[in-house]
Amino acid sequence: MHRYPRWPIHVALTGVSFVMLIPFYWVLKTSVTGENIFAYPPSVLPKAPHPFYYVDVWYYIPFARYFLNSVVVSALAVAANVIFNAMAGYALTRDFPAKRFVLLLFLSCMMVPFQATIIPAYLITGRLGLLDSYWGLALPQFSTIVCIFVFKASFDAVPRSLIDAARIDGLSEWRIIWRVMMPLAKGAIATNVILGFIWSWNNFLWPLIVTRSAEMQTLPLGLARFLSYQEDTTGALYAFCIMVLAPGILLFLMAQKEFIRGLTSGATKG
Amino acid sequence: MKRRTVLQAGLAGAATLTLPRASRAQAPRKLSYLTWNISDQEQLFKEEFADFRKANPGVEIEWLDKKGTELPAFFQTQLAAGTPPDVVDLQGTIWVEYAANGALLDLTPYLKKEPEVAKLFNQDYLASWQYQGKNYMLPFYIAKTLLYYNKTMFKEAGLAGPPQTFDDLLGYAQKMAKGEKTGFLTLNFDWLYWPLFKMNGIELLTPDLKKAAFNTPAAASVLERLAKATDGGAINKISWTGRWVEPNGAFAGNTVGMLHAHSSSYFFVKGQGSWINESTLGVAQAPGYWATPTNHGFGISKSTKNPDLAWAFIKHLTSTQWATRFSQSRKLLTGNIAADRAGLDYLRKDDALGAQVLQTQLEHTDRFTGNWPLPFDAQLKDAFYPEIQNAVLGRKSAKAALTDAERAVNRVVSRNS
Amino acid sequence: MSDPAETPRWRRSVFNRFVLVPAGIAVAVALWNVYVSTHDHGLVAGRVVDTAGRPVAGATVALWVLNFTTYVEKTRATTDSEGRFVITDNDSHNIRLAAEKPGIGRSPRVPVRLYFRAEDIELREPLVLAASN
Amino acid sequence: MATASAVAYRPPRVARRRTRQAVLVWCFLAPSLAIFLLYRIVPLLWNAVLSFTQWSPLRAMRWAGLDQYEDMLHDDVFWQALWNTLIFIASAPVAIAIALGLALLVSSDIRGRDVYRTIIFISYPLMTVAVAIIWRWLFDERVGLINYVARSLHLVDRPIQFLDSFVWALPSVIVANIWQMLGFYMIILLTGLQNIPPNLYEAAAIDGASAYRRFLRITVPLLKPSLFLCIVIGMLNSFTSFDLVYVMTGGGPGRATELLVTYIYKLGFSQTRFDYAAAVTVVFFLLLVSIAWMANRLSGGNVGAVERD
Repeated sequence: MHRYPRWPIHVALTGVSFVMLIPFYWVLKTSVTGENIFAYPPSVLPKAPHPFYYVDVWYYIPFARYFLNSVVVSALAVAANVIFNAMAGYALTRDFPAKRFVLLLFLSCMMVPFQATIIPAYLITGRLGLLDSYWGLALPQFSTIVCIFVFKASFDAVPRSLIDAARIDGLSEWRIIWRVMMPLAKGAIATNVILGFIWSWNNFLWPLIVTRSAEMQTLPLGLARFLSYQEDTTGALYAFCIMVLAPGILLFLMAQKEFIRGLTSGATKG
Repeated sequence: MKRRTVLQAGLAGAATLTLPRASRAQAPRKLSYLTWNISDQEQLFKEEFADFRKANPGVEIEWLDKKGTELPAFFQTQLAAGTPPDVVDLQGTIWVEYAANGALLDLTPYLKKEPEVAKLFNQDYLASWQYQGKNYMLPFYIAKTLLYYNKTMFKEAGLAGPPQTFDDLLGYAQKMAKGEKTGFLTLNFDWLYWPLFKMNGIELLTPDLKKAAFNTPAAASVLERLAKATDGGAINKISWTGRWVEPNGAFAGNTVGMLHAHSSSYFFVKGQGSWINESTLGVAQAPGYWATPTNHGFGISKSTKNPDLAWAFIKHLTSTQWATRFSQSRKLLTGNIAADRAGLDYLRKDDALGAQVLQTQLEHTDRFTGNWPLPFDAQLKDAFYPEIQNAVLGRKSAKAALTDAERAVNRVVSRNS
Repeated sequence: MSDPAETPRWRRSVFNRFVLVPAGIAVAVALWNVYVSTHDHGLVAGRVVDTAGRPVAGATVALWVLNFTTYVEKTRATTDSEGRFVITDNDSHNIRLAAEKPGIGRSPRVPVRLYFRAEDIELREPLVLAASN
Repeated sequence: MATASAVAYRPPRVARRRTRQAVLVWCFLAPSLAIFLLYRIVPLLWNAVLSFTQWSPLRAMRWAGLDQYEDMLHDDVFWQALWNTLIFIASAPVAIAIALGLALLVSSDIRGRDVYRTIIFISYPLMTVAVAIIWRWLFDERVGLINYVARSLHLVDRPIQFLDSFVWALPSVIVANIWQMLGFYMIILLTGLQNIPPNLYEAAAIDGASAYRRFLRITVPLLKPSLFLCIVIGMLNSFTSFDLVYVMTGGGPGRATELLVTYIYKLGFSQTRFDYAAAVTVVFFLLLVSIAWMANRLSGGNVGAVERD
């Protein structure tokens, strides 16, 4: 299909990219200048940029500590995600009684708004003795339905014949999974890593409820606290936004090839 | 099975059994202390804790601080789990609900036993924490609404001093409104706008607090005038839509004639408006001296294992010594008479205007309004304000809005009695 | 990335962006911390002069440090015969300095931003005492 | 493979294999099921039970029959929130349509399309709280970028109070939401597009079907699963957007941006009406399930990515 001119596409996409990126630029600019929070009209290019807002943020909350907490929690969540979702996804490629029921169960689980589950979730976590701990923070995120279906789809994409052949060879289920399935599910793994990370990293309400001690706070809580003090009155707030967003963006940029391939590897093969 | 027990635990709100960390928090000689978004005082708190431990050896203090908007969520979850903090700092009238439902300890016996404690505080403020004749809180820090006015704009409009009546207020606002400039702005969260109605003799509920009493021709005409003034730009729209930053920010922008807000607004506005000094910013009581308090107080959870220790702790926190330090470092009033005198003296040297602002907080404290001791205050607010908002922003006629508000309010009242 | 055929497995498992990027960041952080640990004695040095630019001896220099939203006075120092002063115990990253000498006048509060807490600095501009403010 | 061939000659026992299979399947499902049981199903049942009672962390539980649901009928705020939520959900198809257009563009083999893909997607990984802060400020009345642009282009003479106006607040929040979700939808649709065998197009092209017809006859039908997934995610957005609303408008002005989730949260934690909140939750849940069911029907009964057997 080479019959159409390219430049309109480029124009359109450049325009869209511009719209997508302008907020980033604006926040970045403000985070190094503090301009245009009260001054009008705003200057489009930063004047006299300086890093001091970042310094302020760094000392405003125990940033390193909160950062570490966020990293640990996200790491736990991601690891558990990949394993559990892969297992569940694999199971769902098999035919077994009550499969339909399980699928519908998963589907409807997606429809439960978290905000309404806070209290029971808290009590349960308490029962498990995990309050105010990394495990307690991460546990609700240990398995995510969307990712289960991503795995299922990419496993489905594996030709049956391959599996049957392996089975005829007498490979055990485990070997089939590790030797045959996993290598073919790289993309799904990348997808799961990224999504799992994003969802856990950005989680705000649950840490708020389940953490008690100051040492267990995560970055989003730091951001909320910061907001409650500084409101929009300082470039530091936007510096904070950048510092909070950077890790997610970095991870995405690093893994995006696998990620996009992951989704394109047939996340929605129907 | 598990599901069952968990459900029961949840519904009974008594899952204390296996909450290791939390239950440790309840162990003897340990106090957990929840504050409302004031982590900037960490330094001071640390000293206070240390000092308290000297007097009470072996006591461990767990300090929690949550942002205001999320504190209720945190506190209520803790209540549900049966592990509320022993000492909690509550703002506004939230405490009434907790008190009415038996979450807070009645401090009256202690105050009776140690009459000298009550004497430390401004009686009007202290009384604003009474529910059904019982006192549930000691003052942490106090504030009430007042009227800031932009002297420069007043001069331009040929106005001498602050308005003395509601008519003045609207008239002055009208005089100052032109183009970008607006005449009047009020904060509207909680009941901070209520003095506008009270100064017109409007009551929210009947004296027995059992029925709505505000659906009157008088109220309707007040609403209509407010709506008209808002539409004409005399009253800044942000009055009815903004939350905290927007109104204060707008006033700091030097284009608003009057700001009806409480004392803490001053420090926010001053931080933003370089124009602010004694010759440009005026400070006065609202017409009729009516004001809505918005205080922070210390309460004690009923479920605490060491009520006496907790009481000793809040006595310590509100003692003249520490209240003074707090008042000076945070530039506010604590309700502790001696401490506030010292704090004001200290502030006068550094920021006379600020001292002037705080001074207003101690005058006419017999004219509090918008602080009804109602266990369902939050529901009332949510039933009432949106309708008022509809009226003043001209989305409904005043009469219709009041009628709807009346219906909503009466439903709330009847649901809760 | 490079072709699996020619590069051995361990190589690929080490030299890929998922290892190198974090490693790079770690190194940068380490270096920065080394620098910080050698420059955080909390020394704030500077000069105080009068409007004519003559050094002022015996002027009091007050150090104000930021506490969340407000500045609080931390310590004071006095200038020597060359009008130099050294504050040795600054532990903040966002400070203001004001000099004063009865009879000569005051300087405005000069905001000073540091890259990290207790950074050692030498003020470029001297604090200027003026009778007016 | 040595071990494999060694055991290869053992005759497989069908029955034993089947039970082994079942055991395996359930073992594999167990962890995820456990998580969902603890953090989704139990809480849901908790809400279901609660919705027929009167309870708060402070008051002992009392049976209340259908009172809570009856309250809902008279609760204007509930209806407002429901309406807003439906609008919010209804905005998803718009976003999806845009995303589809973008997906078609970036799936054409042009130079630097991966860059475009990345740029368009990059807003999704952002923390919603931060996104809310950013957009709240872009929409700011006095110094917001959007008003600045609009004013310098003389589109408006007075700045618009986006987040403080009853007319603009909800659209503004929706715009922010679309901005964040666009990339995600696009990627999903992109995957769908790439799974369409190109030979279909070629065949159609040979039959002389216009690009437009090819799109209608081939692309859209084969995209249904992806579209369905997008719709589901769009629905879930109506509560993942809690942070967005919470930070940008807090549900105001009035109730202009009150969604069911924000309302549920407020009911519970600021009004201490967990019982009523539970009833609203149940209704909300049923609403979402029924919408999902309809979407599934529309996308041809097969829930695509979500179910395939």
